[in-house]
This record gives sequence, C-alpha cells and structure tokens, in this order.
Amino acid sequence: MAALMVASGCAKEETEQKQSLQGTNLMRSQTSGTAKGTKLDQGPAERAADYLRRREDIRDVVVVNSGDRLLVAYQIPHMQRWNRKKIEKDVEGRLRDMFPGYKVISSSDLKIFWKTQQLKTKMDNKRLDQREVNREIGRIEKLSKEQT
Amino acid sequence: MLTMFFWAFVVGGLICVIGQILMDVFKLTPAHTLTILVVTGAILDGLGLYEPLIDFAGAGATIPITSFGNSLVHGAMQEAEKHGIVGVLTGMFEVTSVGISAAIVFGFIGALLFRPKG
Amino acid sequence: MANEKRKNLTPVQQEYHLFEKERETKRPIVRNCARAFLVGGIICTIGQAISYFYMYFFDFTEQTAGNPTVATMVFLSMILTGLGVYDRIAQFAGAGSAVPVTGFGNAVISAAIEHRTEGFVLGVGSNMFKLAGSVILFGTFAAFVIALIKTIAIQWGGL
Amino acid sequence: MLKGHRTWVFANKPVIVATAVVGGPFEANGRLADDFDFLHEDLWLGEDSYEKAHRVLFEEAAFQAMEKAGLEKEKVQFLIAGDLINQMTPTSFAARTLGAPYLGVFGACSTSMEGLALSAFITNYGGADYILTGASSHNTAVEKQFRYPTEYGGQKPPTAQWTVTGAGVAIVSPKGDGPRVTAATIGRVVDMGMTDPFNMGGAMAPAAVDTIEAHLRDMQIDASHYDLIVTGDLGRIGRQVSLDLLRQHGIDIDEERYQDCGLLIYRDGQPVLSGASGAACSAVVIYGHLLKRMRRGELKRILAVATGALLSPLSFQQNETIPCIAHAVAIEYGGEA
Repeated sequence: MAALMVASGCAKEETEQKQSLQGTNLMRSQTSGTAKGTKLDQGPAERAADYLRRREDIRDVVVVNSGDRLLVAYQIPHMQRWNRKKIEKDVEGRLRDMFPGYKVISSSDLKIFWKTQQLKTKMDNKRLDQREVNREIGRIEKLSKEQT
Repeated sequence: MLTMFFWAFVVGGLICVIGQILMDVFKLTPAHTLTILVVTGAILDGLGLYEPLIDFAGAGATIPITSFGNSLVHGAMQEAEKHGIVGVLTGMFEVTSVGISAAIVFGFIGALLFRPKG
Repeated sequence: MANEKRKNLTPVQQEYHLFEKERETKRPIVRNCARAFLVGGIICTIGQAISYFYMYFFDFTEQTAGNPTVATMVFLSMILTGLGVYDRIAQFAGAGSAVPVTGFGNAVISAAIEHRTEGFVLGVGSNMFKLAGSVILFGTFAAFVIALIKTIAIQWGGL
Repeated sequence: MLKGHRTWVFANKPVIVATAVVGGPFEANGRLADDFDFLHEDLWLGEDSYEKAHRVLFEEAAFQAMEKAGLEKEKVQFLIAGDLINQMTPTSFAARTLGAPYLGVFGACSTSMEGLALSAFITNYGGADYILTGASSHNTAVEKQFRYPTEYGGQKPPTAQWTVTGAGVAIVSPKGDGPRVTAATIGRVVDMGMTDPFNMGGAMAPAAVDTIEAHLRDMQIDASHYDLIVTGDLGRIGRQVSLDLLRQHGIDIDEERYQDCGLLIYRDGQPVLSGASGAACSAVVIYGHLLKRMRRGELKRILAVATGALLSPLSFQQNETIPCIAHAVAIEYGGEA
C-alpha cells in the first residue's frame, strides 16, 4: 500500500512538473512580461524583467512601472521556495540598487502575481493613463503589505 | 500550482504520520499527541524553521495543528517587535484567533443543530 | 514512562504483562501510518484548494488566505461531525484526521454536541474545551516562553 | 450454604422463572437478534438524552419479564440491579418507576451475576418470593462517561471493545419452573497492574481465571462438569489469555465449551474490534440466548462468569491501575430438579 502510494506520488510529480513548465511557456509566449502596448514608457520594467529572468531562482516575472513606481511580481521555482524569504530580500535589494529613483514594490506572492498580470493586460488593451495605473498599483501594494 | 498540491499532500501526510506514530508506538492519547505537535510547531517557529515549511508546502504546513503553535509564536513576535516584551503577551492570539473563534462559533452552532448520532 | 510504571509492579504482575502482551492483538502500525498519510494528505490538499479558491476569487494573498481557509475547514468539520461521519473517518484514518485543524474542530464540536443535553450553559459552555483545551493551554504557554526567550535574546543579545 | 472458601451452594435451587432482554439497533444487526424480546431502531428510544434512554431500556426489560412471569408489579418484592453510569442513576430512576424495594449493586460489567448470586441467596433462604435482578448499559451513555464524546474522532485500537446497548433482567423465585441456580462463587478484586482502558479483556482475564479456579476448587469438580463455561465480556484477547492461563494452571478446558458473551453477541464484520462489553453484555447473552438454549435442552449445566473492570475515568487519569473482578453463577436445567 505504502509502496503503491509512493509510486503514484512520483508519477504525479512528473506530470505536474511538465504541466507547470507548459504553463510557464504559455505565459511567456503570450507576453514578454511587460506591458509593451501601453502608451506609458515601460523601459524600466523591461530592464527589471530582463534581470530577474536571468536569475535561476526565479521562474515567472511580471513587471509594471508608472511614474516613479515599479511593481515587480515573480514566482519562485518550487524547490527554491524554502529560501523564499532570502530570495525576496535579495531581489528587493538588487532592484533598489538598479532603480535608485524608483519606489520598488516586489513580491513573490501568487495573488500579487495574478493581480499584476491582470493590470498589465489591462494596460496593453485599454491604454490606461498614469493616474489609473498608479491607483491600481497602490491597491496591489496595500494588499501585499497585509499580514495575517 | 499543481506542484504545490503535491507537496501539500506529502508534507501534510507526513506530519499526520508522525502523529500516528506518537499514538501507536508510544501509546499516547490523542490529547497528548496533539499537545506535543502544537509545542513542536511553536519550537520550530522559534528556530525560524516553520515559515520556510509553509512557503514550501502551503496548506500541508498550515492545516496540521503544528501551525497553531507556529502562529501563536508568530503573533507574539510581531507584537514584541512593535511594543517590546509586553507584546509577547498581547500579541499571542493576534494570528491564531481564527482557529479558536471558528471552533467556538461552529461548536455552538453545531450544538444548536445536531444531536450526537452514536 | 512505561518502564517507570513497570518498576512498581510485583513480579507476578510483570510476568502477566508479558503473558498478556504475547496474546494481544498488535496495532497495525504500518497500515495505520499509510492511512494517516493518505487521509492527512488529502485533507491538506483540500485545504490548499480552498486557499487557492480564496486567493483567486477574493482579495487574499498567500499570507492572508490561511485564515478563511482554517475557518472553512472547521466549518466542514462541524458538518461532518454533526452528521456523525467524522468519527467513522477517524476510525479509518487515525492521526490523519486528528492532526489537521479539522480534528481540532472535531474535538471542540463533538464535545459541544455531546453535552447539549446538560443545557447550553452548564453543558455546552463548560464542556466545549474538555478535549481541545490542553492543545490551547500548552500551545499558548509554549509560544509565550519561546517568544519571551526570543525577544530577550533580540533585545539584549543583539541577535 | 458456604462450601469451600467463597462458594455458596443453594440447597433449594432457586428458579429463574422469567427473563427478558432488550437491545438497541446495533444488537439488532447482531448474531443473537432473535433472542431479544425488544429491539430498538433508535438509540435515543424517543427520549431526549441517552441517559434517559438507558433508564427506559431497563424499565422495558423489567416490565416484560413481569408480564412473562404473570406477575403484578406489586408482587416483585425486591429489585437488585445496577449499571455503569455515575451513581447508577439510570437503574435508580427505573427503580423509582417500579416502586419495589431496591438494592443498587455495582460490579461494573459483572453486575448481572453479582445480582443473580445475591437474589439466589436471598430466595434460597426464604427472604423473598420474587426478586427481580438485572443489569443494563447504553453504548453512547457509557462512552460519554468513560471515554470520549461519541462524535469525537479518536481511533480505537484493535484491543478496544464495543459497549452493548441493552438490558437483561431475570425474576428469581424459590418455586416454579425454569433454569435453576445451584451455586455461586463471589470473586475478589484482582489487579495485574494493567493500565490501558482500551484493553479491558486483557485486564479482566486474570480475575475470570481466579474465580473459575476458586469455583472448581470449592465445588471439588472438574471443568467438564459444565456443558459450557461462559465469561462475561473478555473479548477476543481476554478469552485467549484466560484460556491459556487456565491451562497453565492445570485446568483442562475444552475450547468449544469455553465461550465469551462478548464474542457471541455480534456478527463478524460488525466494527466491534475485540468484542462486546458493558454491563448488559453478559446479562443479555445469558438471560436471552443461553437460557433459551437451556430450555431447548441444548445445555444442561452452565457456569456463567461475568467479569468487571472497576475503574473510573478519574482513576485512570490519576494513573491508577485497573482493578478487576468476576462473579460465577452455576445454572442447571433439566435432569434431576
């Protein structure tokens, strides 16, 4: 019984990993991780995304910037989640150094990731102006600060 | 996301196996077993080991009773950072209150709605 | 502990203990552990699904989704306990259903239901925590001691 | 008349003129369902607490036994009975209903034979014309008191036993027709230092062995004197342990003729783990099933050994060991009366 479970467990993991890989591919093919279609300049966002994508301990990245705000959401590969706090700290520090003039908001939280992704899609399609984007970023920032 | 489900299953299951071993091998009552697990959770958080486990296994670490001890320590530490040593006492139930209040509320509703079936 | 107890026994009693042990039905530890793993794992997976549900449809983050998840699990535990199903699951699952927070809920709720015949104040009110009380007591006290030590260490040790 | 150290021999051989047994839903699915007078579908018996249901079980059995014996309520001169609940309230409240002079006896699960032995003694010496004796237990009421709330998910180990919901009652008289009580051996408390409340059979087995040995010695007879020696509620483990213990002590018992009420009452496959237990277990099986078999002539002489564990939840929590007791009653039917 135990052996059977272990076996099925392994099988499950394999398919899962495949699926999650497919997921990432899809996400990347869909968009470049930044909102290029918007009228706002997404240069800093693209640079941040480029940097994060090169890191091995980061899987998916979505970045949005507006005014002096840089909202960075990313996902950590599952096996690296043990070091999540350390990675978060590290990423935050690096981004601060890279963008001294910006107020950096970064999070590895899945909900923040989804929210940022949504915002980015909206910016692509609806051409939001800076005020609207700022308001949305503020909302996401507040959510990310919430403690249990 | 699916990986998360897998690890929640494995880690949660393993914590339950530890409980089963305490009950079967050491012949402890369920009350003793759960008490030991709660205290263990508190100690692990004191050592800074429980948060990474939650990051890794999600509900596999938050659903077992060990997380109860973890969040008690967590609440106490959060307040202690703000208010110093007094915060240890005042912050204790800050994070955990939901488990207890849910159990109290639903316990009472249960008593209103149900009779023991035997 | 068992050894300590055994010391107080007379030789006749000790001999009988061994005699009885030989004929006692052994607890199927491996089977119980496998079942505890399976059921405990499933309950945690359900918990994971519920927390994703709260994250997806409401404004909860990974951090904050824990609270509504626990409340929901305790609610489910109430329904299963009230319908007389939870104790059946537990006979199969052992620690698999006792260790998750649903087991904590079950301990509170089963005691509350059991003592409703003694009235809501004297029965339900005073018996609700007769099983779960020890978990709260020792959890809280251990947390107090640990947080105290840690705080002192941080303040004076500069850790 | 006292014979040996602790055995009474009843020269007048008091008669069990009538018996009645009542059971719950779990017993209705059991092996002995046909031997019950009443079986209840609902554990609550229409009452609003399990303790009240417990009381009703005993009342029903008592009234049914009186009806079978053709007795008015007033004809029953004494009531000797007991149960497992704190201060024996269910039996005492039933005694309030019945109105008979009442002696409450507590021998845990050995209450049935304790009551029968006392009743036989009193009637044998002209103390009464009719005595009603019996024992009852209610699964959930007993679980609630001794273990956990019934809906609590605590896994029971394979050594645990299932408390019988039911009541068994007998009316004993110096005259009449029916199985006769010929002798009784009173048990002493035996404590082998067992502490596991989920292994009653293992704790009680030495008490049963002690009483059986004493009975055979006092009566100067062999185990083969009886067609059947039946223990109260030792369960699977207790039966095996006591059987081996008896053999170790040089008492040769035919395995077929050594049964346990806790194993007779339920079917294989019912989730009772090691077997049945509870004050009603021996009462129901002996007064219902076994006496019927005696009346059918399948059994001539039996020795009924009801076993009891004299613990309380308090004593267990205070790390006390489990003291145990067993009382034996010899019953005969047919042949020379």
